[in-house]
Amino acid sequence: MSKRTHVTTTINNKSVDFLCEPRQSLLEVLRDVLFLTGTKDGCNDGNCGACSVIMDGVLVDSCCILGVEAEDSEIETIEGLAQNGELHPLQKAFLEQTGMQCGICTPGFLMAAKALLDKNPQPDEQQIRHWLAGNLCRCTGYDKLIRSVMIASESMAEA
Amino acid sequence: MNNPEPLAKEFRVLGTRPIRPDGLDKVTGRALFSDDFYLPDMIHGRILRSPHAHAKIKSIDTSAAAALPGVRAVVTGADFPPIESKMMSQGVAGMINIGDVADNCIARDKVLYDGHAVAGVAADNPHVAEEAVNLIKVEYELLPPVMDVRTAMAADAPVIHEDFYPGAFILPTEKYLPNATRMQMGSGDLEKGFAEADIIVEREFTSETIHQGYIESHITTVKWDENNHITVWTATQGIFNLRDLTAGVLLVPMANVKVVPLEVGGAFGGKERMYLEPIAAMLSKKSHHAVKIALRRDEVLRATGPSSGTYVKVKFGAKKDGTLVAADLHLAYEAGAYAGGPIFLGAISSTSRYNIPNIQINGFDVIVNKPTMRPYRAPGAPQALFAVEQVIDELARELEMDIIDFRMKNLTKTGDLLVAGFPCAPIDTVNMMETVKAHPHYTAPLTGENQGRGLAYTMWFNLGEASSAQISINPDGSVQVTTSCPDMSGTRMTFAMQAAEALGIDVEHVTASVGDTEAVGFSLPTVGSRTTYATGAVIYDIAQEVLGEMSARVALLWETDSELVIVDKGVFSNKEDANLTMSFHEVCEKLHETGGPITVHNSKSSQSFIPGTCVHLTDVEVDPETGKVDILRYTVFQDVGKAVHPDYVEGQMQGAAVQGIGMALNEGYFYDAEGHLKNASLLDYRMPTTLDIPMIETVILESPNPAHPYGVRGCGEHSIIPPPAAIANAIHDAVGVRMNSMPMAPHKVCAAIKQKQAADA
Amino acid sequence: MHDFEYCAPDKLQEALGLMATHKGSAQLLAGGTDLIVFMRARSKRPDLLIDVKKIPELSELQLDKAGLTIGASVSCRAIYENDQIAGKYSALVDSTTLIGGIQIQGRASIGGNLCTAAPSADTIPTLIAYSAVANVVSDKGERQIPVEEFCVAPGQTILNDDEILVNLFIPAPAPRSGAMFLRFIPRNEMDIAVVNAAAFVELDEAGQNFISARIAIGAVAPTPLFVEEAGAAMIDKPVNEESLLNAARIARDAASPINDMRGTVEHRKQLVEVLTRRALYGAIERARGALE
Amino acid sequence: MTTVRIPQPMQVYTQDMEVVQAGGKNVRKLINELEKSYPGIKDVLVEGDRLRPGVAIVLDGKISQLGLHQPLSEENEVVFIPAVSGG
Repeated sequence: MSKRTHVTTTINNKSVDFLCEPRQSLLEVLRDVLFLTGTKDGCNDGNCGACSVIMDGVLVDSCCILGVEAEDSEIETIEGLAQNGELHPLQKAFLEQTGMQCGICTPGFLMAAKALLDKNPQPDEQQIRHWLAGNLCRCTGYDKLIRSVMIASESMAEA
Repeated sequence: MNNPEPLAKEFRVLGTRPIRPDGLDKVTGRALFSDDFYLPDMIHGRILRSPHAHAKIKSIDTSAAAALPGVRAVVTGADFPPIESKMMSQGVAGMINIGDVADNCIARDKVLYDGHAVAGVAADNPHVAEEAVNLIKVEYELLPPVMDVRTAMAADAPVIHEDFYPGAFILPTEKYLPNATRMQMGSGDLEKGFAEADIIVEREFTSETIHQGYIESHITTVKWDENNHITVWTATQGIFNLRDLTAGVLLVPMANVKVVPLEVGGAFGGKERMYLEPIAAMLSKKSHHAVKIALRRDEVLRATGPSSGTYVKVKFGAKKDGTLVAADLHLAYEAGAYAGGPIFLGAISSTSRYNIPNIQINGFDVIVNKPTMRPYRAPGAPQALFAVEQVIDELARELEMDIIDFRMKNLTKTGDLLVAGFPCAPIDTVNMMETVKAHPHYTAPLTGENQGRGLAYTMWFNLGEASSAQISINPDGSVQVTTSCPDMSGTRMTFAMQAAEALGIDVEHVTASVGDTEAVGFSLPTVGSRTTYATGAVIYDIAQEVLGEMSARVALLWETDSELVIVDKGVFSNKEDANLTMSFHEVCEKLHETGGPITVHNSKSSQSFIPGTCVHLTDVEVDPETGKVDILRYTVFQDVGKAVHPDYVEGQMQGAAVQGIGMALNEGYFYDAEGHLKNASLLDYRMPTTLDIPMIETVILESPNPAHPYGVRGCGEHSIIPPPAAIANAIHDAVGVRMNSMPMAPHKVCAAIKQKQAADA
Repeated sequence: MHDFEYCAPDKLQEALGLMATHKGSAQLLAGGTDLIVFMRARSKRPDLLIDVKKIPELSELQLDKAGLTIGASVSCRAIYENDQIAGKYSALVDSTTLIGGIQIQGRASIGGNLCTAAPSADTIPTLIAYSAVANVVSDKGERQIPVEEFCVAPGQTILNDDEILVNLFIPAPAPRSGAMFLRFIPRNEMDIAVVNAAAFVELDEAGQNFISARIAIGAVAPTPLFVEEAGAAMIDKPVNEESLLNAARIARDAASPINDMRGTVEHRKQLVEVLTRRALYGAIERARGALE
Repeated sequence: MTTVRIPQPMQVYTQDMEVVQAGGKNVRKLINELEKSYPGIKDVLVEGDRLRPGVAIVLDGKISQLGLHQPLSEENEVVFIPAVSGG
């Protein structure tokens, strides 16, 4: 086993450092080293979006990034979406609109949708569909899920 | 029998849309799925899989793997007890050949498909385990692969099993050919029927192997302790099913195996069977550590339980007035490596919605060198419907009849004898058809060139069978419901709602959870659209027992006979003294001074073969130059008896429809000539994305199911059945070609259009 | 995944030194969306990963009169979210917005897409249509390689073991020119191209005749294919159906596709013709837009 | 006598009769009675001391959980059908 590398980074506004092997992906580090298991492993090759996190403001698949690449970066995961006990409007909408069934893809969709609303607070249905095409859901048929994003964006506009 | 009467009672809780109890954990990332479970001493397992579709194992050399630093244990088939081929009963809802299950978990002398497990390694981390697995040397003697049902049924086909059990799932069966079992059913006189027909249509159809495509892989953590007790933490549809199979393959007492259910990240039939537990358990026994095995996505596609590719030939005869008089169906379904595929369900659902006086169904369960076929949401039904509903559409158009009028002329109604030999349980099928006909989508004009509209209709049967549940009440008026049916998409809430309805309290006061195999009695897995219906019926029954016991407590407090105590909507009152009342909550407060805790546990079997119907209506646009099909509009009509939680019911209708759309257009296994699966990734096993489908409109119909106290029917599977047929009919309406092969991928649509152009020219 | 070393130099010289000493056992890591997946699938097993994202020369994104310089590690999103670039190089937007999902576009680089050298790569036909040039250096010196010469076989480039792709240069498009990239996939996102095609056209002042045209197609040959003769046949020809159909036919004849899980020979040949024609229509529309 | 519906493929044993009558206080006895008039039929239905794997009994339209031990009365209608498993 190669020696572990020391990495210093910021996760959900907290400074974090960890040791990892170069071959461990950011996804593995989040889950197996830091036990932030909200980020899910769906396909491990960038085709389902279950491992979506936001890195330096950019939505990425954490399975296609090495843990060592996280040095000096700012990472947002599902665990940081609710702020001091208050659910994010997206989380509220997914709950109230049944925007999920089994829930395995939900954290990935929430982070992807969050990245979208950060960039474009008032997306139309087609823009939402385009942005979320990198996230697979096998339960919902996407209908209630996309409505949840629309409703979250409306509620954020009102607030 | 008559159509079901609408239930008189008004519902307080059923039909409302409370927020699911597990929702909060799922939107915050806290929910514990199978991969989220960790133990301090846990190490990681990986599996070596056959690169060949059909081969003898000549030798296995694991020395290099065992020598790799960080490796704690290595197992091969030789480490497992020999298990004889024996049928294990899981009740009416399934017989399992435990010998086949054992061989499928890890190959001994022969590998039967690309991906068949051959050896396992446990190491300190998954990377080391992966490297070690690749150091194992296996010598194979290649055998000719059999990759398609028609090849497998040829007289000169290579024999995959010298012997196999033909009666695993169907009566009466015969070992028909070296690789196939045949089942037959039907009634009337086929010759006479076709003689009466004014029009006869005969067509052939094929479909590829498909996968459930759940986003959560198969992941299990197993600890085999020093007392020969085995604990399994995993996501499964059936904790008892998994327990019994694990015990059966490892030859340990069932009571020594404990299965702890974790959140299920999608299953759709694919997680009702065991794959990893024996290997993980044996690695745990050898290494003295808990062992976690997480399958890679390519392993999930290559080596779990997909659903059958098929060859279907159907011949239908009708009179000028649209009356169906005869049907002859030949259904050949892949069983995969071991006998027992979904052929029977495909057969009974293929024509069940229509009365056909003279009918013969020949079904073939065909062994091929592919993974063992397992249930996928309405197992076997979409493939048969793809054929039959296209022929029905063709007959209606040939006879220049409205496609709904034609179907109504032949509609199966309550009490009609089904081809399986028993009468159709109460359901209002006429109202279904009239509702569709009256819906604006049915009459809306199409707006462009190369657009078309298609319809398909299905009747599917949900399972009932054994379920167990427990209700206990607390002194503060709160109530716990515990069941042993894993929650796949909200059944904890639908149980809580049924308990609250029955007890006459608010759903906020009920907590529902899924216990482990030591907490609650046996239930069949969460399969066959049975859970909200069958387990719900048990909850209703034990709620009545709880109220009976509470009435006795009230009688004690009032110093009267319990016969005089009546309870309605959570209020206990005295027949003889109108002023005497106690609320549910007040009775709970007296719990410990009137005889102690009240806990009722019970098990019950509910009736199976409850019919549920749905119609799908879709508009498509075809690009004639590329063969690309776009879904423009999609409406799902489904009769669910009583929608306990309408959001979840709509979710089932929409999710199932989109799985059906995926199967219709792009999903399918692609094997090369040697039997290697070439598209074992989510990139190339093309499931629908957000951009591939529109919003799915839903119309819920409720004709009550008399076999359930609240009229509930199963609703989880039905809507996956019609999409391929509905889309095929829409494609025909758009560009005039009949698609006879699933998936209806662009190159096939393109070829069909070219063929038509050539024929027209 | 196998065991390997990782480093992230911030100087091009340092990276060149490592490439020279490791002679083929080192791999450059940019977005990683291909490389990390290949390593996981055991098809690539380098001893050393050199992360190039900290090297200024490879992170450059520069638009000036002469043209556009795209550092080899610049992500797809950085390109299509730059309005100036998007306005000038619309076919580049077509390509970069089609690769993977948003998540992949946030990491994947054009340089990486070129170096992976997949026959189906979605940026390469566009680069060829735009006459892009690859700037390559080693510790022995530098050279410029036209993109159509960069890929030599599936997964193989013209680069030597010690060479690094620093950037791609796309000359400023002529006035009255336009380009479009189209891809056919069975789904509407997230697939590898069954066929793709890029077209660049330059029209005369009246917008009536072609001055020049370049057509490139993908997933129908061992490497992305520059169909020079298709474009050549359009020069001085009128902008009409016939010229387009003719060019599309030439492209179809140039294709030598295979049957695989993603498509059939028959279908792919048909798609080459359809996509080439449609891409040309789109390119002409855009060129005419540039006229006004 | 209990009414028994014979699935089409088994009608070879019952001279093509779709519906037959037989006595017996439970399914085991009923099948023994059937065997007397229609030799061979028992072997298709019974394996050792239980219903053959995959065989289920529908009693008056409802599936029985009691197998060979299912009590019967004169009014009952019995249908033999295949066992199933769902998704």
